[in-house]
Amino acid sequence: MNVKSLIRHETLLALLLVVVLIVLSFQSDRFFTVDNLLNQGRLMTEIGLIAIAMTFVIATGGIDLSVGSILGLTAILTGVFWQNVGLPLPVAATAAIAAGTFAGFVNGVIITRFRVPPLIATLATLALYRGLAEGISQARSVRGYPEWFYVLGQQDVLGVPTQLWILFFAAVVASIILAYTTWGRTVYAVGSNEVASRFSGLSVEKTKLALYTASGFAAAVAAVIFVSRVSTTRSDMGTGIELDAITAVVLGGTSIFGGRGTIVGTIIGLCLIQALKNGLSLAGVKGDGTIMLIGAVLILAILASNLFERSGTRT
Amino acid sequence: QSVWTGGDDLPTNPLACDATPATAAAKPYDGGQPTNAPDRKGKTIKVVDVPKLIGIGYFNATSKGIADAAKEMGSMDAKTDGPSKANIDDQVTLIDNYITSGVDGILFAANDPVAIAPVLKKALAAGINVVGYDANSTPDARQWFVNQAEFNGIAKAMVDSMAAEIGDEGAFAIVTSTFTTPNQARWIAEMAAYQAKCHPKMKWLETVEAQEDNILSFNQSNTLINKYGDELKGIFGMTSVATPAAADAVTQAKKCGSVAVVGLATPNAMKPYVGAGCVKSVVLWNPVDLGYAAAYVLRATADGTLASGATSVKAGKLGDLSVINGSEILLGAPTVFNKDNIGNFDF
Amino acid sequence: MSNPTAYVSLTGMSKSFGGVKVLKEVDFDVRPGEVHALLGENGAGKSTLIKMMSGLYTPDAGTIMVGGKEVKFSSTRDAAAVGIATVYQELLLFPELSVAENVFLGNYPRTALGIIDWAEVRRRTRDLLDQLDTYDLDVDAKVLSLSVAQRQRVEIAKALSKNARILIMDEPTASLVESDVQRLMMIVRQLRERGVGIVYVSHRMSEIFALADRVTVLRDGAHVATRDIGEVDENQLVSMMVGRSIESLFPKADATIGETVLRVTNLNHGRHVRDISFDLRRGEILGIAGLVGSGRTELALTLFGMTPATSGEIAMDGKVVRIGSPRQARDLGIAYVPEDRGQQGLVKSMAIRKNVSMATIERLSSGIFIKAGEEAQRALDAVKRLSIRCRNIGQPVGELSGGNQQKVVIAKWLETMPKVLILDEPTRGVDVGAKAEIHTIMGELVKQGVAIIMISSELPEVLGMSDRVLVISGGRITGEIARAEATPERVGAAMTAHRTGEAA
Amino acid sequence: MMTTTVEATARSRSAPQRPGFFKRLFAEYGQEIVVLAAIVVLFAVVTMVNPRFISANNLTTIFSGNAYIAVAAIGMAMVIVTGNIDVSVGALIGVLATISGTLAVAGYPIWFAWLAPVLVGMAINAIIGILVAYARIPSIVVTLGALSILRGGLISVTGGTWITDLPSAYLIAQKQVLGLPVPLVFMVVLTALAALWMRYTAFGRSLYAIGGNAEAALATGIPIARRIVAVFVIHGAFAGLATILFATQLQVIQSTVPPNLELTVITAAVIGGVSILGGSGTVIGSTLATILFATIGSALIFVNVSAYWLRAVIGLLILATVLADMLRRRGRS
Ligand SMILES: Nc1ncnc2c1ncn2[C@@H]1O[C@H](COP(=O)(O)OP(=O)(O)OP(=O)(O)O)[C@@H](O)[C@H]1O
Ligand SMILES: Nc1ncnc2c1ncn2[C@@H]1O[C@H](COP(=O)(O)OP(=O)(O)OP(=O)(O)O)[C@@H](O)[C@H]1O
Ligand SMILES: [Mg+2]
Ligand SMILES: [Mg+2]
Repeated sequence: MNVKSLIRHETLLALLLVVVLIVLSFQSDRFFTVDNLLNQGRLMTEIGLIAIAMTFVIATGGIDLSVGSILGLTAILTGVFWQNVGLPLPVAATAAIAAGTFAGFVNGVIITRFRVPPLIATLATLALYRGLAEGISQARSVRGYPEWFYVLGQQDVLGVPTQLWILFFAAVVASIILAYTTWGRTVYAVGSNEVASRFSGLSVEKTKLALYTASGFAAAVAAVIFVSRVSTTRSDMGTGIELDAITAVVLGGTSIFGGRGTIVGTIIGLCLIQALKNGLSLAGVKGDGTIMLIGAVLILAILASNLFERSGTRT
Repeated sequence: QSVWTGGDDLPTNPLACDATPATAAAKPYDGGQPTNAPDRKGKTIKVVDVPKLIGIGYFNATSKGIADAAKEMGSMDAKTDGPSKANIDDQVTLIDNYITSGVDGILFAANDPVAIAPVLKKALAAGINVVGYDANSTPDARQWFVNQAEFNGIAKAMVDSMAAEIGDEGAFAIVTSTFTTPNQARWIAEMAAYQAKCHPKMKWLETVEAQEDNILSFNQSNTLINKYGDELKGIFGMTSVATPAAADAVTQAKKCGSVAVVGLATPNAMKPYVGAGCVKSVVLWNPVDLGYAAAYVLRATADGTLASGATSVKAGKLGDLSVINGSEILLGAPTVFNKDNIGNFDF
Repeated sequence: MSNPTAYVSLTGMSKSFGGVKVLKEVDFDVRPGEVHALLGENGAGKSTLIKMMSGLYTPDAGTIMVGGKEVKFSSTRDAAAVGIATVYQELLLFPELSVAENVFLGNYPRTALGIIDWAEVRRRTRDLLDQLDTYDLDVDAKVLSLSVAQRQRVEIAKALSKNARILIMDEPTASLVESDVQRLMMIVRQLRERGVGIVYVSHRMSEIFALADRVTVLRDGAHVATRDIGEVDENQLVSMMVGRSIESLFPKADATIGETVLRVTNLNHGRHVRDISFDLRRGEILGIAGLVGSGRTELALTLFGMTPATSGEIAMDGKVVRIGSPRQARDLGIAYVPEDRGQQGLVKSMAIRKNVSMATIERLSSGIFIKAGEEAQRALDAVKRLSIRCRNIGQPVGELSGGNQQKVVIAKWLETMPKVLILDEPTRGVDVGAKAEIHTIMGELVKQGVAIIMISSELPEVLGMSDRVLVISGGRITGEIARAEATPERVGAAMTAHRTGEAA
Repeated sequence: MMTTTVEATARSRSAPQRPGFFKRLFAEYGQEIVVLAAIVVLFAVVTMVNPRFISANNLTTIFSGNAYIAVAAIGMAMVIVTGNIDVSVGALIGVLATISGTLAVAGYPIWFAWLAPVLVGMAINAIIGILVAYARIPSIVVTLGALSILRGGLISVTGGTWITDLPSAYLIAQKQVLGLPVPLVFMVVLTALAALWMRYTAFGRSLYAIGGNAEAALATGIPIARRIVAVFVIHGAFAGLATILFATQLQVIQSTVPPNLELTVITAAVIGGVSILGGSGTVIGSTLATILFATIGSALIFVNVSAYWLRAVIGLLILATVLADMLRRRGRS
């Protein structure tokens, strides 16, 4: 029943995506073009990377609200390490990613060692990390990166935006991990029944620690891509991105209570949101109308799959 | 108080203490050029206006100006669409979508001068005419920028008004949106430089952040009043959100007359305070005019009548506007709203 | 078969879950002042029937008559309104709320102003608990800090608080030790005297014969028979329930007892594990008896690394080891089948296959990838070996009956090929048939040389299965009794033995 | 020695002594006491640095200027107690403020302009509650959706035009009763009423039951779905009351969604001790937490913390409160 209903939600969502794509391409002939679609991939990479890690986190029954702040902190550190400390840019970016990953690790420690519920812990670090970004940057932007750095965020590899390759690679690796490895199994088990998982000798704490660290890492990588895409660093980068990522994840069928969810679902959810944003804009709908529609789609999609699931178990 | 850098490390350039106008060194054109732009001369063009954010009075006014100009010209099909938060990412995404949808011209007010540059360059590469207003991008990412008033000019007007109200030895504090907001940051930097140069005995107490949140601005202003007591003589509001909130704080603290409020704001929001006499004057260019001018500049750019080397441009009822700094068009002097004229404006 | 003297009578009750019919046109009734026992294997549908009687489930078909009038319950409130109160099998309490509040939640005494009269709530709770001889339970304690037996007491107090005319008790004794069972039976008799009709579900035959006036047997969701207790004997009931007769409930196999695998010396953890020392040998079943709260589970948890020992020594195969986590315990060959199957033993929403492989998932992997084929094969083998009744190995464990769920937990731990298997209440809430099967499995395991520690609150089980009995009281060992000398009297005496040598 | 042992044994057979008043107080209101202590310490320390901190004006700013957050957090705390959450409350307040202000300017009776946000808040949240309770969509999903819809809707309807020329009778948050600012009175009275209601009515208690163990609540006969709709409706009413304070604090209303208000409100509720897993916590805690944040914000300005580092320090203090609470809980168990 469980597996079947999972497939059902994703199928439903994929169908919806197809319908949306068809409808939108009738609305504007510039929508369904390779260029436009690839370009959308470029725009959704940062949220995508974060949403992939968030899928794991939510599947364990947790949540990470601090990702936007980690993104901002990493972006600032990239700039500061490079310009103020004088490190070569690749080293600076790596060091910043390490710092962002560490921020995720700190979340994990607060959650696993001190047993603070994830929502509260990351609500607190959401404020803390953003504050650190602001304090470290002293509200200054860092600009003027060397041209080669923009390969990551603004250029193509084999005709496809560079960062889209990264997103694609991350999605494939993540879905394999979640579906076929002991680690993925542990994620679902912890999300379904943490106590029983502990009693079965699964390393619950280590897994969670690793997940929050990974979430920090994903946000940090997204930060560097973001900096490269927009050519500058600001301490307010990534504000509110956590809600966008969570929206994609829950739209993709991951249960907010843990225990179920897939990467495929998340990616479809992400594509659906991006297609709506882009397609509606091309069709002449303004931004405020678009966000209203996305809100409605989120509620209706989950409602529809709830109804399907319930009618399914009755027969 | 830490040194203000204005969010970037650009040098400040305070004006002379008296009314001597700045001698602008002539600069060659440094804007960008659209690639293979079709000949749009005289044709109706489709234009999108992407302000920093929608849903605030200020950008409603610029949007109105653009719409007015478009109607007047009859050959511009203009629409405003912007992010609901002053967020670089959403703004970039929106512009990107409009490039794809195939507009002829883009008007923008940048949330970040550098972050917006790649997507604007992309627009230029797609043959789209790009003109900025209110908040600039790097020059090569757009063709022209309509400058409402130079940073140092605003700084001078603000500091001089404050000095006139609280005297040359008064102490003041500033309420701004965030330290990273580019325009506000530069204004504050220029104000610091100008004050140090021309009113060295004024005392700069501190600067606080209040987002774009009017209740927070109100609370922050109150906290400043409470903290400094009688020492505080004036508050600068750096945004159209902060200034009315600061005025309200002063009103409710019954400090009208003993704490001056000087700031940038739209007249509608300030009417109650100016009317009650708690705020003497509000400095702001007319944002309707700003949008109006921007639309005319874009039209001229598309027609090819405004090109590299021009020294002025015709902007409908505003007359001739002059080119400064290579690729900027100066709107003119800021408007000062006071008890007598504030009723005449509606934005 | 509506009986004129019945207060509640159900006719033709049917219920399906997800297309599976779990109750088929069952008739049932309760009279005032009788104890009506409801019997059946795990999954026979007893709890389902009860939940319809108490308004928690809506029947698909069938009628409910109360006092001769047909009623429809749309919530438990409706059932409570006609005097039906229920103590559910899964104790349904609010962990964050106090005892008093749990008892009166939903029908608080109010003051004239209509607000809750907390003083009255506390006073009446105190009275109810005192009626249940539960003087030591603080009415202000949060339920989450209580033991299972204490929670049970709270549930009964809650039912009593409603002045029920019909009291339904779904396996109330499953987690009680003998002395508590006796106390509960006394309470049940008192209530019967007062004219309350009682529906009593239990898998323990002794209680049925001691209490019941009538019995109804269900099998596979169908009504088999309703008899007066005098008309039937134990063997008849068992064969009505399982459709066959069971030869022996305690098939104690002769296993050769080998060398020592586990040696525990002066083990301590907190207040509940004090100075514990014992040896465990291959092929041996070591029974552990004790009162509720005596610290048996705590001892198991300490051995299993859940609450690592603060002092003392554990040696496996002669080597001193440190066990700091269940993982380490598992790797050393210690397995633990916990007492709370639903919370600690199983991931109910997951398939049988995944539950069976849960403790051995690393071993079932090449690199990091799970070998799905091998996993399925092993699960199939386990299902066959332990005769777990299920549709297929992809079925979520939560859908199985209690006994079969228990077998899945055992299967999970057998996968680790443990040297020492700790079973904590292995047959709690398990029907006679499955109980015998689990005991048989234990017999086979010791034959293969596994050493078993069995914690049980059922004295007959302890005496029937153990080679040696260790009695614990107040966290200390108060008796070690060989099988030959283990009598109910000796074990019972040790269970209540005063802690020796304890200074104030 | 001997006698005390005997006495102790004897007592353990009879009813246990009720623990002392303070012990019970601490057991029941531990987190609230931690937060209150933090407020007191902050006040003491900052007043030593700058005595103006404790001036009547500054107290008004701290308590009164943030009262609307506390009022909104009361409803949020109730929602969280039932195990749900609402991330759309900021957007809702934005919408309600616009409605209220528009009515006031349009010349409707003042009482109607005050009542309208309460009613509309209840209506909107009734829909949310129905989707959560009857359609079984997790509350975070429904309210994420509602957040988008309300925010987008507000902008497309108002275009962000500010509301000015508010009649002065409407501006209730600027008035005083018995010499106390109205927002302060609102905050205290509503917190007290809500706290009593949560503790002394069957309805209030049932919210804890639902959050603590929904299955058991069902078995106890608590109509869970109806209660959840009701709690969202009540939360809507509190959002409406918060709106009154929010909209009448200044002479203009900004018709946009106040930035990050939902996070502020949720943080106040959870730091005040409402377990995010549902089932415990009080509205006294959420109000105290709001005051704590307001105190921190003001205090950092008074002690001249570098404005750049202000948010980092706030984050650190929030984290410290959270960790202190966790350590306290662990120390207890
Ligand atoms: N909510 C449910 N969803 C699906 N199946 C269920 C549900 N509740 C019970 N069942 C199934 O209905 C059957 C009867 O269950 P029930 O709990 O009534 O058995 P029981 O006689 O009480 O067993 P036990 O002695 O183990 O308590 C079982 O096969 C069980 O798996
Ligand atoms: N008075 C009490 N207050 C709080 N917790 C108690 C009290 N008495 C016992 N406990 C808790 O109960 C548990 C010990 O009882 P438990 O019933 O598990 O012991 P046991 O000997 O394993 O008995 P059984 O296996 O029959 O449950 C521990 O978790 C302990 O914390
Ligand atoms: Mg049952
Ligand atoms: Mg036990």
